[in-house]
Amino acid sequence: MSRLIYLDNAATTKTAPEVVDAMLPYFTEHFGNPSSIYSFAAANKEVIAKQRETIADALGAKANEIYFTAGGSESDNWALKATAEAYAAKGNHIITSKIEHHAILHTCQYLETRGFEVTYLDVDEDGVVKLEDLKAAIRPTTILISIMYANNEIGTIQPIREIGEIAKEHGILFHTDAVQAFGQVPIDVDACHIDMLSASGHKLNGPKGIGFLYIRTGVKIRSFVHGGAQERKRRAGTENVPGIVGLGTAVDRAVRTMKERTVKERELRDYLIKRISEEIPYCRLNGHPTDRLPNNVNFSFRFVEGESMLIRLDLLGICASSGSACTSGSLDPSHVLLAIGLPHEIAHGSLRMTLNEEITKEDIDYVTDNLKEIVALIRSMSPLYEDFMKKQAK
Amino acid sequence: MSRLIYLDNAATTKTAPEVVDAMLPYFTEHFGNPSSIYSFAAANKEVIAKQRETIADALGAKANEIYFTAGGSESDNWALKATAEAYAAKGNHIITSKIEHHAILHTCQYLETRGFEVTYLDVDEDGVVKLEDLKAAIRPTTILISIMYANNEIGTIQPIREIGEIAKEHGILFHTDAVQAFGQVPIDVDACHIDMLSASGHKLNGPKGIGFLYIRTGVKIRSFVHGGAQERKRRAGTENVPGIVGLGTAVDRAVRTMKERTVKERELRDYLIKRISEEIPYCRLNGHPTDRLPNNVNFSFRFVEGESMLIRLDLLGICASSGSACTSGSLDPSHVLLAIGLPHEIAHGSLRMTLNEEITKEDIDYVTDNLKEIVALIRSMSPLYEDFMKKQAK
Amino acid sequence: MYTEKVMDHFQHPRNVGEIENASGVGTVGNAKCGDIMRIYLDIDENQIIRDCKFKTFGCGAAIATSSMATELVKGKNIREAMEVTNKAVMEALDGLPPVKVHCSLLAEEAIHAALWDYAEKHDIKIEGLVRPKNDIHEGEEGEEEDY
Amino acid sequence: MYTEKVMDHFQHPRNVGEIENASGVGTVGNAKCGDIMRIYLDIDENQIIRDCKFKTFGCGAAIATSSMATELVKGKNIREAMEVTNKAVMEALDGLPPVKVHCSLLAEEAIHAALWDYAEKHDIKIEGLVRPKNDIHEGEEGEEEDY
Ligand SMILES: Cc1ncc(COP(=O)(O)O)c(C=O)c1O
Ligand SMILES: Cc1ncc(COP(=O)(O)O)c(C=O)c1O
Repeated sequence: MSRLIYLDNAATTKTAPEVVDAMLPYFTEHFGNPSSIYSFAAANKEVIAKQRETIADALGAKANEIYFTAGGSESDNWALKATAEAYAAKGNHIITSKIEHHAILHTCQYLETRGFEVTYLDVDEDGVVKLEDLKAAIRPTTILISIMYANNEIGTIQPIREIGEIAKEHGILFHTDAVQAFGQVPIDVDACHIDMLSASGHKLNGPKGIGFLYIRTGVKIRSFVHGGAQERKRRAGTENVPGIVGLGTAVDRAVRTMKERTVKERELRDYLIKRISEEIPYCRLNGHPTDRLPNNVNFSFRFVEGESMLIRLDLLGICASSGSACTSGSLDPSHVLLAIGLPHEIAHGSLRMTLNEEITKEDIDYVTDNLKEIVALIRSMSPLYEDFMKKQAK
Repeated sequence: MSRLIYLDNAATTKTAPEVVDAMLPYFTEHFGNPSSIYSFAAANKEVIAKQRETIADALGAKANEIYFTAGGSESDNWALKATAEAYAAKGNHIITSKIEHHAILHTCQYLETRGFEVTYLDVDEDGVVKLEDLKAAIRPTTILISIMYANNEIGTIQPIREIGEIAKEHGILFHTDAVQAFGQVPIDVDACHIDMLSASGHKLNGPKGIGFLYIRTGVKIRSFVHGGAQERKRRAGTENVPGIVGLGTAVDRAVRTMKERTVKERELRDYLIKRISEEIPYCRLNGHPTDRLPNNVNFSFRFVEGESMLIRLDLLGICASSGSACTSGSLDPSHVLLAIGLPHEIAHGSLRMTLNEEITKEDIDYVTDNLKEIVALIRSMSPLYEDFMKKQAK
Repeated sequence: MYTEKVMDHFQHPRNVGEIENASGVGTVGNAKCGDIMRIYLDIDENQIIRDCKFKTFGCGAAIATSSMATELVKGKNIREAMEVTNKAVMEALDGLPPVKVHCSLLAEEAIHAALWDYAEKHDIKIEGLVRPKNDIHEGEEGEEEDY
Repeated sequence: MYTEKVMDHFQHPRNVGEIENASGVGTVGNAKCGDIMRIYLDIDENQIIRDCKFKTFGCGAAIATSSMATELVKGKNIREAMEVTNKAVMEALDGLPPVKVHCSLLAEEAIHAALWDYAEKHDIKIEGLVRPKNDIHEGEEGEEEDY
């Protein structure tokens, strides 16, 4: 395979070469443990503090509100489990949505086995949480609202500011999983009344295995990983210095390039959406038409099963996904596509393509041209399509 | 500072250049998400499987018994919390020792707030758990014994096989924190009846932010991080591919070089111990004289406070520690030194030097020569020493 | 994740299509689960399967097992065709990933369903053959599965 | 973690030593906590501190604050010496890390203890001076702190 068109940037991204360069000295040269007293390690403590500031700046937060973790999943688990524990005396009710990432949903299900009650809000057909439903779900025992900033499959961006305001009005903590949104859209934790926010390095051209949880000053939250005194005693474990440096560098880069990058991505995204909508029959754009991540395209094609499509694209050097990468291997269709009202068999025929700054119009044309043929070919083999065409013919 | 003698390898190690080389392609080249379906990511799935085998081989375990984590602290938290949860119906009693790392101790204290009972075993003056005490502590409700393989401060190696046999006889799960031992001494999980074992990459010339938990087949254990289906649904989060490759490479290297490396380290360790014992008065070797990690030297110097010693050594380019790095910044003397019976003010005057394969006899001589002077200088300023000498003079 | 044989049959599926006025047609599977297979059989008066075609909505393994199953039954008599089990299909494909084994079962079922249809139409009994489960078509609704 | 001034006083501590037949000696701190300071004062008949020496068991900050405190009181009269607060010592050292602030308090206490000793011996009263807490020496036992 000569050509590679990587359209799965929501699954993970290439670590930017400048990020790797920034990390490298911290493996073999400045390898000291930042908690150590000698001057050899002092620079490591400083460099961590610097990354914390970079990240805080990107969110309108304070440096001491940023806690490094091993990634989005740990951040989500921490936010939910430790809040549940810390606020158990206040109540046992949590509100989330049906389209959250499994790191949220499975954690909520776990909490349900521990005596917590969870409301999973429906979303509308574009994948947007309904604010009236949210308000109606609030109880005196509600301690936490956790709604993702933007969805990883369909790219829909939630009305985060409005949700934050509702949470604030009711004195309820608000956590948002911003793993997909951070680095792609500007985020201001104060303006949106966000109390906690999860993010992951590898989704924004940073390294894998590193992420952070923003925790607003004043939020009582317990530790999730107990042990040493790192991260102001809230998250134990020798600091992943290269990872933290990589994350900070990636955040800096993402903020710096955001405007230019997303303008370009949005343009190509809309071009891809337009071409598919116009040229491939019986398809449906999933997710909100405009309030969506700048790089996200998600279509369902009737009478088409996702995996066949992915493999045929792969044979042409095109990397895309169907449902989320984390659940591939599973036979269930995506819970997100079901939540926006797609029937199962249409949910099975979904294709997510998530762009990056290296994608060109030429790539998009190559993808669309081939996709047209693939969809047609798969349909020609589909008994569902056969039945449908016969019905149409009558 | 021209010369750097790094004697804090128990705090963290230099990532071996060959480890970094092995990791590099997985940042910018093979950056795919291993859960993805396309061939571009298939190699990543395979490379992870390969590392899992390397690590399993090093322990006499099976590949599917190795679960990657973000490091030793997460492994320890996972082992204890998830076992406690899974076996709560059987009992609520856990046995550990007073000299465990904080990742175990603080997790146990957390579990105590959740209704579990924990016995913290005393150790003898060499830091060895007393098997009779262990047997006596077992109750019908005991679900877990967690004893570290080797101590991070004083280097004492526990009678792990005997402990494993006691656990097995009583049908109790046995977890060992092998963060310090793994890569330094040969470990066989079957011979020692180990059911769970924690390890961390950065302690054996691997990268920071990666570790693993060995979980014997058949052990019911819950997830600690809930979410995606990674690690056979037991530990969610996009796999840290470069980290895992780094860890596997480091383990391979550690196993390959173990014999030669530790023979050399043991020799220098004993030379260092001999010189200090003979040339510096009023000192005490902490930890077991022979059953200790090949690279660990730990001394207490009466009338001397640790930090002053460390700073003066630092000024000479010598990196060492006093107590463990994780707790430096704290004013309390090491709980390990107190547990082996040292009075507080002597515990304050402890110095840990942990060698690596790059240390030479010349380095050891340089360190000892300087240490002699430093201890003498500090004592000349110490009111405790003044009082002591006056008493002696009488 | 797939063997070369599976990839070959996926990329170049044999016997795709319909047979008009087929002797027997069977459709099995469940759009909800993401796999539907339809097998057409053209069976001559000696109960030999003269031709066999398929249409499949499903993943790579579903397509490959359909293709291989049609290859395996073509030219066989109906008794021999009954012996084309899911195991036989899997073996012929050099194996399938564990999560895809159900696709080979579906292929076996699809052949059985087509044979059943043939048997019903011709009012004969084929030993060992049982009534196939109801086919499920597009548009049918079901509850969401647990995850 | 330490300022240049702290490092300077740590590396080159001023006034280390003892004063024989000192006018006042004060020892404060607690070996359990890892810091003990002893201050010797030589005070002339005009209540001027002619000389001042210290011995300290403790961390870098403990040594540096002792050294700076002796520098600050030397040459002052006892009333002025009372104004050498922990804040004054910290400022003179360009600051201390938060976990080390207690060392500067200890230095202040040590001076006060030595002044108290002087006042007791000479049966005078120094305004604002209170009895120092008991000194604690090596060998004393205490409970383990919570961590
Ligand atoms: C014995 C022991 N257990 C656990 C840990 C924690 O490992 P990590 O810092 O990699 O989380 C350490 C090191 O800090 C250790 O020495
Ligand atoms: C919305 C969302 N939340 C959480 C995660 C989990 O992040 P990680 O895989 O880095 O743990 C992901 C990505 O997998 C995601 O897209």
